[in-house]
Amino acid sequence: MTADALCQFALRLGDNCLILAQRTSEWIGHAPVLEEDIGLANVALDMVGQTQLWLGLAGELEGRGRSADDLAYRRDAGAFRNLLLVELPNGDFGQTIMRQFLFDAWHHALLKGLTRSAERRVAEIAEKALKEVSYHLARSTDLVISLGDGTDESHRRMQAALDELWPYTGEMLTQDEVDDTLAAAGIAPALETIAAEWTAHVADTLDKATLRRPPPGHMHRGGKRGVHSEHLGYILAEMQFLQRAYPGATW
Amino acid sequence: MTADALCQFALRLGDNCLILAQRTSEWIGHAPVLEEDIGLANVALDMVGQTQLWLGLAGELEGRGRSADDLAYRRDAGAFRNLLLVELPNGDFGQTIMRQFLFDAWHHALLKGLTRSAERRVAEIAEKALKEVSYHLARSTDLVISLGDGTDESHRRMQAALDELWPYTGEMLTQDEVDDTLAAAGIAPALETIAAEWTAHVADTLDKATLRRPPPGHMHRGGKRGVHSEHLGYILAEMQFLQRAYPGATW
Amino acid sequence: DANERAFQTRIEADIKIEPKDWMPEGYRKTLIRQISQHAHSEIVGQLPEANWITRAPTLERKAILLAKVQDEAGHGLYLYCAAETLGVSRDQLLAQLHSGKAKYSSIFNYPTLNWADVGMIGWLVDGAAIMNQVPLQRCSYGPYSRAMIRICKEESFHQRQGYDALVKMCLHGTPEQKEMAQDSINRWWWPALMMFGPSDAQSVHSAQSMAWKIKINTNDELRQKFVDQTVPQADYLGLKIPDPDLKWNEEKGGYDFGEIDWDEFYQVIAGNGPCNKQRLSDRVKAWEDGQWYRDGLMAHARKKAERRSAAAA
Amino acid sequence: DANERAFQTRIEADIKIEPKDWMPEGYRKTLIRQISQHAHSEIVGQLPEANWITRAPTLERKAILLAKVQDEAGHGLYLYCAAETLGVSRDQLLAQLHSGKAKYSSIFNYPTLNWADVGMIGWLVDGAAIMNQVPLQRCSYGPYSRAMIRICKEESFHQRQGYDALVKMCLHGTPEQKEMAQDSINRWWWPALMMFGPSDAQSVHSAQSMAWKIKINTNDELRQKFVDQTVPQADYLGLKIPDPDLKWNEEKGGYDFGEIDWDEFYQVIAGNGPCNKQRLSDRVKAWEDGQWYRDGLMAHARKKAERRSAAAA
Repeated sequence: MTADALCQFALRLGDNCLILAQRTSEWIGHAPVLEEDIGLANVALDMVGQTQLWLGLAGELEGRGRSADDLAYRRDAGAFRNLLLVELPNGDFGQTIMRQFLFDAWHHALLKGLTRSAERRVAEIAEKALKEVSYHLARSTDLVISLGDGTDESHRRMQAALDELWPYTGEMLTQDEVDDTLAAAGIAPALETIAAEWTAHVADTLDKATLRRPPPGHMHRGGKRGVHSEHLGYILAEMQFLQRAYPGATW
Repeated sequence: MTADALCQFALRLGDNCLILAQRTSEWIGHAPVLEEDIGLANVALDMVGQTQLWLGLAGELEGRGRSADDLAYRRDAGAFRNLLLVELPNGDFGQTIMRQFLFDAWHHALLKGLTRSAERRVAEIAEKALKEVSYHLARSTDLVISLGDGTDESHRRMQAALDELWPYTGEMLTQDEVDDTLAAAGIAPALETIAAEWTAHVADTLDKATLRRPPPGHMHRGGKRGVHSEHLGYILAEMQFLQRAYPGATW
Repeated sequence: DANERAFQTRIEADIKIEPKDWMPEGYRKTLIRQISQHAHSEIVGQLPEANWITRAPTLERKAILLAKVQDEAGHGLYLYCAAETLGVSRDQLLAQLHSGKAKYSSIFNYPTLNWADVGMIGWLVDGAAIMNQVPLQRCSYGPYSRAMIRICKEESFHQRQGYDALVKMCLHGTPEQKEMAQDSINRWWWPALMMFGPSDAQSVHSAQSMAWKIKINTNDELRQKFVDQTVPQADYLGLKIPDPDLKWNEEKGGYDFGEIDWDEFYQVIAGNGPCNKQRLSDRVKAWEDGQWYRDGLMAHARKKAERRSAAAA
Repeated sequence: DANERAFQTRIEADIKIEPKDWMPEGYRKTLIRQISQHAHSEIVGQLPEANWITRAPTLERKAILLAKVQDEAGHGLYLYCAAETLGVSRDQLLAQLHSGKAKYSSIFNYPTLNWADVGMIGWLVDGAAIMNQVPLQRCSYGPYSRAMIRICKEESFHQRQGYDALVKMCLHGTPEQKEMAQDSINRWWWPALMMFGPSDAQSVHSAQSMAWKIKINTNDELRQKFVDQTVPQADYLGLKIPDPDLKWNEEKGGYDFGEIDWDEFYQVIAGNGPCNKQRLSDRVKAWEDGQWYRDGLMAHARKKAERRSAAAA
C-alpha cells in the first residue's frame, strides 16, 4: 500500500513539474523582457530536470519497466496526477507569475519537508530540487510584490490573477488518502504543516504586494486523482506528438 | 506520371478541405451569433464530407491500401498538400470569413471546371461538391459585402483581413508541374481560367464591399508541395492524437 | 377570475394555448424561464461537445459530431423563437445568460475529458433530456409543444449515435477503449441523474407547473424511468454503474438506487462546478468579441433598406 | 586628421578600442549597427527554436533546447550591453527592431517544420554563425570582442549538440527519421549559405570594416570555409546536400558549389520570406503586451528608492 501511495506521490510531483514546465515554455521568445525569456527558460529547465527525477522514481516503484520518458510521453490525461493549477492556461504574464508564486510557495515548503523523508530516494531528490525551488520562490515572491505594488494597472492585473487562481490553491493543501498514507509512514510531511507555511508566506507576500487575499470559497479538485480540466488533453496532444507518431524512434 | 499527378492533386483538394474544416471547427460554440455557429458547422461538415471523397480517391490512386482516414490521421506535416492559406490561424471572425471567401471563389471555379474532367471519378466528386460549394461561395460573398459595407469597424477589420491574407492567394492560382500535367490530360482545367474567374468575382465582390484590393506583391507558396508554415504541425498534433495514441482501435 | 377559469378549462381539455391567448402572468413568466433555460442549455451545451470536434478520432465521427452540435444550436434557435412569442427578445434572454442571472442545465458544467464522454453525453445526457422532452411534446403552450416535437425527433437520433459510439468502444474495442468508457460513466452517471432536479420533496414550484401542463411528470418519476431504461443498456455495454446501492426491486418493478450527493448538486447550481466559470466566460467572450460583427450586419441591412427606398422614390 | 591616424595606428597594433576612447563617427555607427543586428538576431532567433520546446521528443531534448534558447537570449543581453557602451540604449535599439528599421539575420525568417530542423539549426546555422564569430573574437572593439569570446564558448557547444541530434537521427534512426533529416537539409542548406551575405563583388561596406578590424574575413572566404568544413560532416551523416554543382576541386583544395539564388536572398531581406511578418509581429506583440509589466517593475523600483531615501531622512 505504501509503495503504491509513494508511486502515486512521485507521479504527482513529476507531473506537476512537467505540466508547469510545458505551460511556462509557451512564453519563451514572447516574454515582456529578455530577462524574463531567460528567467522563465531557467525555471522550466529546472522543472524538466525535476520531472526526470520524480517520474524516474515513479517508474522504478511501479515496476513495469516504464522510464520517465515513457511516463511523460505515453500516458493519456486520465493517468496524469498533476494539480489542476498547473494545467490552466497561462493567461497574461501576471497570471503566469501569480501561478508560479502560489505553486512555488507550496512546492518549496513540501520539498523542505521531503528532505527529511524516511524514504532515502525521496530525500535525495528533494535535496537537489530544493536548491532550485528556493531560487524559484525568491524570484516569484519578488515579482508578485513588485507587480502588486507597481502601477495601478500591474496591481489590477495581479489582483485579477490572484482572484482567478485562488480556487485552485486548495487542492495542493488538502490531504487525501495518498497523503495520509505517506505522512503516517514518515515519507512525506503532513499537509497541514505545509498548508500553514504556505498560508503564512502567501499572506506576508500579498501584504507587501498590497494585494487582497480572496475570501474563503469553493476549491476545485481532481487533478491529483486524474480528473482534470479540459485543458490537459490539448497540452498532451502537443507534447507527445513525436513519440506517438514515431514509436520506436530514439532521439 | 499522370496517375502520380492525379494522386497529388486529390491529396491537395482533400487536404484543403480537411485543414479548412479543422480551422473552421475551432469557432463552434464561440461564433458571434447562433446562426454562425450553425453556418460554420454546416460548412465544416460539408468539407469533411469532401475530404472523405478526395482522400478516398487519393488512397485508391496511391495503391498502398491507405484509406481516407489513414491519410488524414497518419501523415506528418511534410506529406500534407494543402494551400498555406487554409492552415493560417483564424484571426478574428472577419479574417475567418475573408479566408473562406478567397478560398470559396477559387474552390467553386475549380470544381466547376472539374465537373468536365476527363477522369470520371474526379467529375463525380466535383459534381457532388459543387452543390455545396456554390452555397458556401454565395454565403461568404454576402458576408464579405455586408461586413465590408457595414460599420467603420467592420470595414476596417475586413480590409485588414484582406491585406493580411492577400499574399496567400497566389498559391492557388499559380500552375505548377502537377497542374500542368493534369491540364494537358484534360483532367483539370488550366489554372489560368480559374484565376481569371477568381479575379473577376473577387474584384466585383470587393467593389460592392467597398474594400480596396491590395497592390500586387510577393506571394507565399509551398503548401502544395509540402513546405508548410509553422502552424500545420500544431493542427495535426491535435487532430491526430487519438489515432496515434490508440493505434489499431476502431471508433 | 373568469379569465383564469377559462384558461384552466382549456388546459384541462388539452387545447393548446397560443401566443395571442390570454394567460396568467405566472404562466407566462414560468414559461419564459423554462423555455429560455432550455435554449441557454442548447447554446452552452455546444461547448463540452465542440471541445472534441477537432480531435474526433475518424472523419466519420468528426462529421457526426459536427452535425450533432449544429442540430443543438438549431434547437437553441427554435427555443429562443418560442420564448420570443411570450413577449421577450432573444437579446434580453442572452443578456440574462451572460450576466449569470439565467440558468442553464448544470450538466454542461462538467468537462469532457476523453472521447468516450462524447458518446456518453449522447447516451446519458441526451437520454435524460429526451426523458424530459418527450412528455413536453404534449405541453399546453403551442409554440413550446411544437418546438419539442421538432427537437425530440433529432434528439433520439443523437442518443442512438452516442450509444453506437459506446457500443463500438465497449463491445468491439480495445481494453484501453473499454477503460476509457468506464472512466467516462464513472464521471457522468451521477451528474446525469442530477439533471432531473431536486427530489420531489424539495421541488418547490412543481405543483403549479403540473396544473398548467408545462410540467408533465415529477422529477423523481422521470429519474426512476431513466434509471430503469438505462441500467440494461449499461449492462449490455458491460459498463459498471458507479452506484453500490443499485439493485433491482422486484416488488416495485424497477431499480433502487443510491442517494444523490445533493451537496455537489447545489454547489454546481451555485456556480462552483468544474466548468461554470469557463462556460460562462466563453459565451460572454463570444458575444463581446462578436459585437462588431452583429453591428456590421445590422448597419449593412439598414443601408440596403435605405438604398431600396431611395431607388423606389 | 591626427585623431584618425592615432586611432588607425591602434587598430593596426591590435590594441583594443574601449568605450572611452576617441573613435570616428563611422566606426561608432557601423559597430552599433553590426552589434545590434547581432543582438536582434539572438532575440528573434529564439522564435524558430522555441517553436519546438513544447514538442521536443524526449525530456532530455526538451532540457537541451531550453538551455540553448536560454543561452541565446543571454547572448542577446551581452550584445545589447556591448552596443550600449557606444552611446545608444537598448530601448532605442528595440524600437528600431520593432519598427522594421533594424535588420536581423535573415536565416530566422525560415520556419522550423520538423524536429530535425532543431538539430539542423544547431549544426548549420550556429555553425555558420561561429564561422563569423570566431574571427570577431579578435575584433578591434573591446566590449564586442569580449562578448564574442563569451558567446563562442557556448555556441560551439550548441553546434555539437545539434550535430549530435542529427547523428542520432541519421546514423541510429529509423527510415522516417532519416527522411526527416534529409527534408530538413533540403530546406536549410541554401539559407545557411546565404547567412554569409552577398558575394564579395556585391558587398558594399566591406573594405572600410576590414580596415577597422570589425570585419576580419570576406563573405566569400567564410562561405567557402563553411562549405569545406560542413560537406564532410554531411557525408558522415549520409545526407545529400541539395546542390548538384557541389564538387571537390583538387586544385583549390576546397569544394566548388552552385550559385546561390540571389533573388530569394534579396526577397527575404526585403521582408518577403516565409516568416518575416510573423517573426516581427511576435516580437512587437511581446513588447506591447509586456508594457504594463515593465512599467510595473519600474514603478516599484521607484517606490522602493523613495522609501529608502525617506527612511534615511
